[in-house]
Amino acid sequence: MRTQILRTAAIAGLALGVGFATGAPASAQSVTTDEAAGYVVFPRIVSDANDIFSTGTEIDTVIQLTNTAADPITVHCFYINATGTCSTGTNTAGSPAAECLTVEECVGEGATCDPQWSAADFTIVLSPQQPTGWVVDEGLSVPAPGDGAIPPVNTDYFVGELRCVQVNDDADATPVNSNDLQGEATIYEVSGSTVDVRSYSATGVQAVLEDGSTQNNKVMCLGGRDDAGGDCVEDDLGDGDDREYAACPAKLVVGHFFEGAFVGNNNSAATALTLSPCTADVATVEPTGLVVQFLVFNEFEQRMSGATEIDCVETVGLSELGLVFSANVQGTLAGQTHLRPVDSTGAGRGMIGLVEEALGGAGLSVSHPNGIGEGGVDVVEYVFPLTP
Amino acid sequence: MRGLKRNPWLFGLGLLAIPVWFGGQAQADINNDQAGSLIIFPKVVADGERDTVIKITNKSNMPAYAHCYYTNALGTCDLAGSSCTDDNDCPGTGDSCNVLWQATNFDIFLTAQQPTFWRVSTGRFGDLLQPACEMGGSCACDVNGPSGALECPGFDAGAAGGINSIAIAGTGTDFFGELRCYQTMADQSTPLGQNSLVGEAIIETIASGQISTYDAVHVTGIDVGTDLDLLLDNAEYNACPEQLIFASHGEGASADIAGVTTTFSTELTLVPCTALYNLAQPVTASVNIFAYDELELRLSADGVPVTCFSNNRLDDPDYGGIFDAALGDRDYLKTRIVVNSSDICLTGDNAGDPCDDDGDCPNFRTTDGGEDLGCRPSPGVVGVVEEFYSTSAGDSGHAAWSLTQTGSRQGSDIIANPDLAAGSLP
Amino acid sequence: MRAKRIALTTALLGAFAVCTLAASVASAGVDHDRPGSILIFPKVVSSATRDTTIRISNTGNMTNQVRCFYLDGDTCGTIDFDLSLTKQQPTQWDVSNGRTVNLLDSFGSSGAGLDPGLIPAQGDFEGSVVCVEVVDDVPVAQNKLKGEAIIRDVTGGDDRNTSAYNAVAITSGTGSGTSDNELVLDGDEYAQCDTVHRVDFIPDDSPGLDPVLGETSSVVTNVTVLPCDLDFSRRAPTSVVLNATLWNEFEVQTSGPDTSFSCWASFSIDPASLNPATTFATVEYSASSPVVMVVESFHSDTGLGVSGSAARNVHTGGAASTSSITLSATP
Amino acid sequence: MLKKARLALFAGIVGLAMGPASMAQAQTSSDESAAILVWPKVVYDSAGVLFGDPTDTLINLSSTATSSLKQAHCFLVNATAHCSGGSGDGDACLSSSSCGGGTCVPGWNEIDFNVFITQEQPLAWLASDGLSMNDLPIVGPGVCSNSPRICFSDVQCGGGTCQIGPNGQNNLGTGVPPVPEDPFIGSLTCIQFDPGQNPPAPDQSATTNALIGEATVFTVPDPNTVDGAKYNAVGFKATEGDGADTDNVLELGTPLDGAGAPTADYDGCAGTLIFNHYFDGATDPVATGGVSSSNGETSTSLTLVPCGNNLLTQEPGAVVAQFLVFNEFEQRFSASTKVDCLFDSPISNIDTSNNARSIWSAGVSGTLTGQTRIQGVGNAATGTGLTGVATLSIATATASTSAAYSLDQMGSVAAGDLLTIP
Repeated sequence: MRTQILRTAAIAGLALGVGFATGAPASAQSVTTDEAAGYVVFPRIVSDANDIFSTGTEIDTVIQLTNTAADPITVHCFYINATGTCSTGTNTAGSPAAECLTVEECVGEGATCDPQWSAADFTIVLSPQQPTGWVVDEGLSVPAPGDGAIPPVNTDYFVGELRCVQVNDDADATPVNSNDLQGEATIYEVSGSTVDVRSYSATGVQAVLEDGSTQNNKVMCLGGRDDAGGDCVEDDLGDGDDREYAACPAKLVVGHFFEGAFVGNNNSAATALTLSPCTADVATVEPTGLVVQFLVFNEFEQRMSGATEIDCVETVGLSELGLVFSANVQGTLAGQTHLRPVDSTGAGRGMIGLVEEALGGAGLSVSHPNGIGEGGVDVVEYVFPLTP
Repeated sequence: MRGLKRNPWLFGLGLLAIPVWFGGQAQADINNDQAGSLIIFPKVVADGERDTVIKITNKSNMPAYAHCYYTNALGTCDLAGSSCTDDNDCPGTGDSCNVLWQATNFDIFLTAQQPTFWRVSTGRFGDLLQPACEMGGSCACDVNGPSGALECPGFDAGAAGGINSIAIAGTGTDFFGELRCYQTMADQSTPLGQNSLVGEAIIETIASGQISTYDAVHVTGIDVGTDLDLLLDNAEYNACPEQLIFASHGEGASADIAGVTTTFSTELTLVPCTALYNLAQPVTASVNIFAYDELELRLSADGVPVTCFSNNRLDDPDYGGIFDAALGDRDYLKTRIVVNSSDICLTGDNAGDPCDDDGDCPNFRTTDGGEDLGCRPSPGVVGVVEEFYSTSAGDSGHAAWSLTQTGSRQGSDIIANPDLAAGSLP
Repeated sequence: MRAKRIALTTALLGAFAVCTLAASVASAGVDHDRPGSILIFPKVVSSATRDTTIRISNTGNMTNQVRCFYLDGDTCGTIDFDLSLTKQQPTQWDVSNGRTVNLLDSFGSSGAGLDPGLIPAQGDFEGSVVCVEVVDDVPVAQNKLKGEAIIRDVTGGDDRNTSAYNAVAITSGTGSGTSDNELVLDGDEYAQCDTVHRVDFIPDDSPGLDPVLGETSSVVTNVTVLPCDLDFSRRAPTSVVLNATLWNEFEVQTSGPDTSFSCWASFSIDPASLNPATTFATVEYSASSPVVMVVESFHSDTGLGVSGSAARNVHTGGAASTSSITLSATP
Repeated sequence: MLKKARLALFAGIVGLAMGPASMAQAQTSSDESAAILVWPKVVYDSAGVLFGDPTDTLINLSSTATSSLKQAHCFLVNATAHCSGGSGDGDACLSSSSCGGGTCVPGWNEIDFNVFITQEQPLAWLASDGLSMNDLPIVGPGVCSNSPRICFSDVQCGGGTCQIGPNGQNNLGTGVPPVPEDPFIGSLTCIQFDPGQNPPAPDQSATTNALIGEATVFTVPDPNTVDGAKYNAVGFKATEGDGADTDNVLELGTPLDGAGAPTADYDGCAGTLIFNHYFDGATDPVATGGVSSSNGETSTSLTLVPCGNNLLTQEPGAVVAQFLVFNEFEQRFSASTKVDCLFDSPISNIDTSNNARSIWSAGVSGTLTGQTRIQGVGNAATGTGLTGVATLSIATATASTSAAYSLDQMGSVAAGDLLTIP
C-alpha cells in the first residue's frame, strides 16, 4: 500500500471524485459535488500545523459541514488516516507516531515508510440548517443547538480522508435514506511570506430513497441493494428503487496541464491526483486495492497509456506515473486523462478523487474530474458502536 | 428670378409632366450608384476638425423638390465634457455620452439637370446676382458677412426662393451625424417617386486637406403613396439590404506602401433605415458582425446596437477585438454585417424589446399616416466605411468607400415624417 | 508587400469525418461533474493582476464542433468564435492572449497541438464564457464537453490568488435536442438550471476570523452569478433578484439584503445580517430566475499583506426551473 | 437678362423630358457581389515619373461564397503609352509634350492569371508586388483525414486525403504577377470561373455572383504622408441558370427579353454614366469661410474603359464617349473623345490641352460644381458600353490629396457589349 505525499511545491487540488449513475434512464440520484447527499466524502485531508519536518510551510485543512434540511440530523463520520509510518518507530521529527512521507523521514537502519489505514469515528447532531466547521488539527465541540464533539486528527502529520453518513441517531448510527448533507474542505499552505489556499466541495453520494427511513444495516450498497444475507448485490434501478445509494462512475476523466508545461507567464505546472476507492471496509479496517489504467491524450490527439495501483486513498504526482505525463514528451500544454479501474479484488471498482494543480509562482487550485458511465456495486461497511 | 418657382403657370406645368414620368420603373435594389427618390448620407462631419461638402444632382429633365433632415448625433460626455457619439468615446469609466439626437429639416429645389453643393458647417447663401466665374480668374465662393454662409455662383438649391437669404442653413462646427432627403411634390412634403436624385459627399480634414468621398445611399421609389410615411418594403420604396459586406485591413495592420510603412485603421458608420422624425425619438437597430480572415476563420460580435447613428473605429469595445490584426497576423479581413431581423417594439414602453405582437408593446405610437409603430421587424441598416492611414509621423490620408449589399429585407422599415401643415414638428 | 506569413491552416476543422452524432444516453443534469453539451464558465477574468486559462476537452470519440461566446459582464455584449475538437482532443488558451491557428507552433509552446480555431484575445475583461456543441452552426447535443477554468495570479509577487473551478456542464434533456438557435433548458431539450444555491462560507466581519490564519487575517467570499436566460442575439440583459437567507452556527436564521443585477454579477457575500457572526455560516440564495454560480474566497494575512484564493462550485438546492439561451444567427 | 436665360433653359429642358434614354435602372453596380469585376484604374509609379508622386494600387478581391471554392480568371490590361521618336523615345508618357519631339503612342497588351479564392476569404495585393506562393494564406501543410499527421499531399496520408484549409479549400494554383512596367497604368478585369468544370469555364451556377472588389490608389508625396483614394470595383452580374457559357464570347446585356431583363450571360453595361464634380480650378469650399484650411484648387481626373474587349485577338474595345456638361446655371456644354482601351485624363484636358479654355474649367463654366453625363457611341464589334471611375484632387500647401468615387449609372446599352476571352 503506497502512501505518497507530495513534498514538492504545494499542489492545487482538483476534486476527482464524481461518478454518476448514468447509462440508466435519467436517475434522480447521482454522485455529485453540487447537491446535498446522504453520504459525503472529503477525499483529501492534509494537516501539518506544526511543520514537524521543518519544510517552512504549515499545512492545515478546514472542514465545513452543513445540514440543508429543516429538521435536525445526526451525522456519523470516519477520519481515515493513510499517513505512512516508519517501520523503525522513529522519524527525523521525533514525533510520537513516527509519521513519514518517504523513507527519508525515517531513522534507523533498514527503516521503511509503511502506509497505514486506520479509522477514527465520531457522531454529531446538526440542528436545522445549521452550518458548522472546524480545523482538522483542532477538532470542535459542535455549538448548541447542535451537539457532539469532533476529535482532532490523531497524528501530527496527517494525510487521509473524511467520510460522513447521515444516520438515524447517535446511539445506533444506522444510515437513513435522506440527502441533507453539504460539505466543503479548504486546504491552507502558509509559509513565511505566502498564504496559499485551495478549496473543493465534498463529493456526495445520494441515497436513492429520500423518505428518511432507516436502512436495515450498516452495509451501504453504492449502486446495489441488500440481499437476504445483508450483503450488496447488483440492482437494476428501475425495479422498485431498493437500490440504496447512487453508483460510483465507471471511469473518471481529468483535464490537466502536462508536467513542467509553462502556462501563462512561465508558471511551471505540476499536478497531483488523489484517488479514493468508493468501497471501504471500515469494520475490518482492510484497505481496498485497485489497479487503475490511464489513457492520456495530448492536443495532437496522440494517445499514450499506463497503469498504477492504489491500496486506499492515495495522492500521486502525475510525474510519478511516468514520462507519459511530461510536457517534454507530449509537446503540448493541455492533456486529458481517462482513469478506469481494471482489476479488483472482488470489491467494487468506483473511485472518487481530486485534481490539485500547482502553477509555480502563481499558486494552487483544485477542481473535479468528470465521471462517465456507471461502475459496479461498491460497499461501505462500518461497525458502531465499536466493541471496546 | 427665384420667384419663378411660385409662378402658377410653371407650377402647373411641373405637375403635368410628372405623372408621365414614372411608368415602367424597373425595380432595383437600394444602391450607391444609381439615382433614387430617397438619398441617405450616413456620415456627415462638421466638427471643426473635419467638414463635409454635400453634392446633389437632379438627373431628370424635370425640376425636383426634396425635403431633408440633418440628424446630429454629437453629444458631450457627462463627466469629461468632451465630444462623443457613444459612451465608449468618453474617457475614463462610468462616464456616459449625452446625445440630444436633434433633427433639423429644410427643403431644397433643383431645376432640371441642376447640380448643386453646399458646405455643411457654413451652409449656402442664396444670391442669384453672384457673378459667374470668369476665364483666367479664380472661381471661389464668397462669405456672406452676417450669416457666414457661402455665396457661390450658380442657382442655389434653397427652396425659400428669396434673394439675399439663407438658402441652406449651416450646422456650425459641432455636428456629426447623417443627412437624409426624400423627393416631394411642390408642397415640399408629399412624397414623390421621381428617382432623380444623385448624391456624393466629400469629407475633408481641414488641417491637412486630406479628403474622402463616398456615394450616398440611393433608395428607389417603386409605387410611392401620398401619405407622410415612407415604407421601405419593396412595395413603396426599395427595402434595405439583409447584409452589408466590406473588405478591410485588420485593425492596426501595417504594410509597406511605396517604401513608407503605413498603419491602417478603419471606421465603420451605420445608421438604421427607420427614422421617426415625427416623434424625435432615436431608433435602435441590432446587427451581428462576422469578421473572416484569410484563413476563413470567423470571429463575430453579436447583437451590436445601432442607436440612431453608430460611428466607431474597429477597435471599439463594442466589437470585442474581433478585428484585431495582431491576433494571428490578420492583414486582411472581410466583414459581413447581418441585420438582426427578429421583431421588436419600435415605440412604446417596451421600445427595443423583442415582441410577438402589438400586445407586447403597450403604448406604442401611430404615425400621422396611420402606420402602427408597435411590434415590427427590427430596423435594417445602411452605412459607409472610411479607412485612415498613418505613418511614423502620425495621421495622414484617409479614403471612404461604399458597403456592398446583399439580400433585400422584406422587413418594413419606415421613415415617419411629421405633418408640416399641422405644425406638429417637434 | 505583405510580411511573409506562414499562416498555415489547421485542416482539422473538418479533417476527421464528422460521424453521425448519436447523442449518447446520459442522465440529464446541470452540474460540474459530468461532460455536457453546454459549458458555462461563470467567472472569467483578464486584468493586470490575474489571467484565466480555459481548458476544454472533448471526451467523445467523434469530432466535436463548438461555438463559444465571450459575454462581457459590463456591457453584456458578446463576441463568439468557433472551435473544432477531434476525438478526445483537449485544448487550452489564455483569455488575455486568445489563440491563433498555426500548425507549425513550436513543440511545447502554448500554441502547440492542433489549434482548435481562432480565439480572440480579451485584454481587460470580466464576464463569462459559454460554449455550445454544434454541427455547422446548428446546436446538436453530443454531451461530450468537459471544462475547467484556472484563474491565475500574474503579479509574480507573494500573492497566490490562483483558483480553479469546473465549468458548469448542461447535458441534453430527455427529448431529441434542438435544431434552432434557441436552446430551451426545460429538461426536454436541455437540462434545467436551478434557482436555489447554497454557499458555506467564512463571514468577513468577526475578529480573528480565518480559523487557520488567526488574528491578523480576513476572508472575503466573492460570488459570481450568470443567469441561465441569455439572449446573445440582441444584447438583452436578463434582470435577476437574489434573496439571501443566512444561518450562523447557532442556527439563527436571518435575511440578508437582496441583490438585484442584470446580465452578470460578481459581489462579496454581505454577512452583516448574521446575528451574531460565527466563524462559519451558510447562505441560501433564491433567484427570481435560474442562474449558475461559482464562489471564490480570498484569505488574506493582513500582517504579511499577502492573500491566497480558492474557488469552488456551488451546491444547488433542487429547485430547477426553465430558461432559454438564444444564440446569435450566423450568415 | 438672367431671367430670360433661365426661362428659356427651363422650357428647353422640359422638351427633353420625353427623351429616349431608357429610364430602366442600370444593371451594373459597384455595391453588389457579381461574376465579372472591373477595376478601371490600376497605377504604379515608384518614382513619381508619370504621376508626380510615388504611386501604387492595393487590389482587394473577396469571395462572398458561403460553401465553395471559386476561381477568378483575371486579365491585367497594360495601357501605358510610350514615346515614339524624339529624345524620350521608349519612355512612358501621358502626352506627346513629354516626348521631346516624339509622339506618345498608346499601348495595349494584357496578361491573364488565376486566383483561387476559398469561401468567405478576403485577398489583397499591391499592384507592384502581385501575389507569390509565399504570400498565399492557405497553401498547407494540412492534416491527413485519417490520422493526426501533417501533410502536403494525399500521398503522405496513406489512403487518407491531405486536408489543406479549414473547409478543405485552399489557394493552390493562384499566382498574381506584379505589373509589368514602372511606371504603369492599366485596368484589371476578373471573371468568376467554376473550378469544378473541366476545363474551368465562366460560372453560371446558382452560386455565381460571389466576387466583390475594391482598389485603393495610394500616393506618397513624402515619407510622412500616405494618401489613399479608394473605390469599389464595377460588377456585372451573371444571369444565373443559363448553363455554363462554354464559348469564349461573353454577352453583356444582349439581347434583352420583353421585360427588359438580359437573357445573355451577364447584365448589360450602363447606358449613361453620370458624375458630379467640381470644375477644374474651382477653389475648395472648405478653404472658404468657416474653419478654413490652407488648401486651394480642385482638379478631377476621369478614367474610362470600354465594357467590351476582344482579349483573344488582342483588339481593345474602342468607343467614342459623348459628354453633356451642366453647370449650376443649368447651362449645357458638350464634347466627345475616343476611348481606346483605356482613357485617363484630367477632365479639363478631355476637350483641349489648354486647361483654362476647357468647358470643364471653372473659369469657362462659371460655377464651382457641375454634372457630366457620358454615353458611348460608335460601331465597334465589342459594343459601345463604358465604365469608369473619377478621382478628385485638392491642391494643399504641401502636396495634393485625392479621393476616388464611382460613377453613377443609368439604363443599359441597348445593343449590349461582347467580351471575348482566350
